[in-house]
Amino acid sequence: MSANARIFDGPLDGIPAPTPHPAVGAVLVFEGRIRPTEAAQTITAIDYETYDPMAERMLGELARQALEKFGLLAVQALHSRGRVGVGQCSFRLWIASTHRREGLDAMDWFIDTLKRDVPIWKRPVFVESGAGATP
Amino acid sequence: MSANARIFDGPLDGIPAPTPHPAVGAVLVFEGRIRPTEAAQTITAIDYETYDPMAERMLGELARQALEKFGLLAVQALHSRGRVGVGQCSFRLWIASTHRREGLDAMDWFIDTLKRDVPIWKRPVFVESGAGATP
Amino acid sequence: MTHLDVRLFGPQADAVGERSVRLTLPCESCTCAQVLDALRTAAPPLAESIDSSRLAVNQRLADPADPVRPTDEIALVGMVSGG
Amino acid sequence: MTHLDVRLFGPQADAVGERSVRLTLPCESCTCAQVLDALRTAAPPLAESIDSSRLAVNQRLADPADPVRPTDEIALVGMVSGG
Repeated sequence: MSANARIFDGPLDGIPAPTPHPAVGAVLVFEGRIRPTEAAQTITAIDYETYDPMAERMLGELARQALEKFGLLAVQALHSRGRVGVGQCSFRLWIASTHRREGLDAMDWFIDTLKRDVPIWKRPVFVESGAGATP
Repeated sequence: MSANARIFDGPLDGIPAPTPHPAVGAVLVFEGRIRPTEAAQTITAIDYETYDPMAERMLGELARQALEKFGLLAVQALHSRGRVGVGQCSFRLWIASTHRREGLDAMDWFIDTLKRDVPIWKRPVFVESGAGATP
Repeated sequence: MTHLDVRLFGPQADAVGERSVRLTLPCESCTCAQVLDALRTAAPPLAESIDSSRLAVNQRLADPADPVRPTDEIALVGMVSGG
Repeated sequence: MTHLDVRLFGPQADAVGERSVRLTLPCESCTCAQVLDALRTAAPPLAESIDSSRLAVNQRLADPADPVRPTDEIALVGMVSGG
């Protein structure tokens, strides 16, 4: 059983997923990605601000709590710091469990808790209207 | 919005995941993998029998129903036919949605329905006790 | 009298020891419910699982009242275990 | 009298226009609740969000009754939006 968490500068795309242990019957992955609108306005990216090292430490604590609370086999949580462009991945939660049910429940719990407690903030980067059009 | 389903001969490991459209805010992946025991007995693999082409067609229908019922952006369902070894992947469900909630609900519904209705059967391959030990 | 074959799969095929069962039904226009009843009698090893099984007619899940013709492809779908 | 700094992040830092706020509290041994009250008065732009915010003391989420010392690292954790 292992739980780990990391905060990376920039998008998470391309970071390989863990290789599950053979005893794992179910692997669940959630990826949060940057959508092109925020509150109905077009954006080009999100800048993530993290309170370091608290944010990474809390992600790790949540991963360990999820492992224990839901009886999982392994959890990995990754989050971006800094700029992540539209269509790129800013959060990835990887859960290995014996069966599906506990993995889905753990995923729900982890993301709810992350969104409530972990000191990470996003700031949308809006399209600059007319920027570059002035001489 | 797209829904697709395929049945492959053998394990699904190595089959690349779809590239999500930029409007996708959440990607959820479920992988079912072969565990080393079945009803407390050691196994080396599972042989999957499928009723063709009904099994693949039904997977595709479930993918389309999930898309509509949960308002998803894309669904891909893959299942193995034939032998899949311990530690290998026999089922993968890939869901792209605007938000997390509908993706998790769809995943739950899809797997429940698959396990109830889709004509796929597994047959565990047990370790042959003493095979090769007799002269 | 109607003669038809019902295909079996997975543990139900293993239990019967056959990949299909040939049935002779007294009806002329038969329903899925009648086929399942005849199958229960013709293949006692299916007794435990047949109540939670359905027929597929021409590769589509059918309801008990749905009609079956001798030319249809009929399969018993039960004890499925995909995923 | 206790002097301490509270770090701000994200939209709360934007609202105040500062990365930290210096507070002067009448208490000698102060609690998180007292710090939050003083912050509410010192930084009116936080009025709407402070009730759903917590303090982190030395990088750990603290409860209202927890003590705060001037040497502690204190941060306002509110309006988080990770994930």
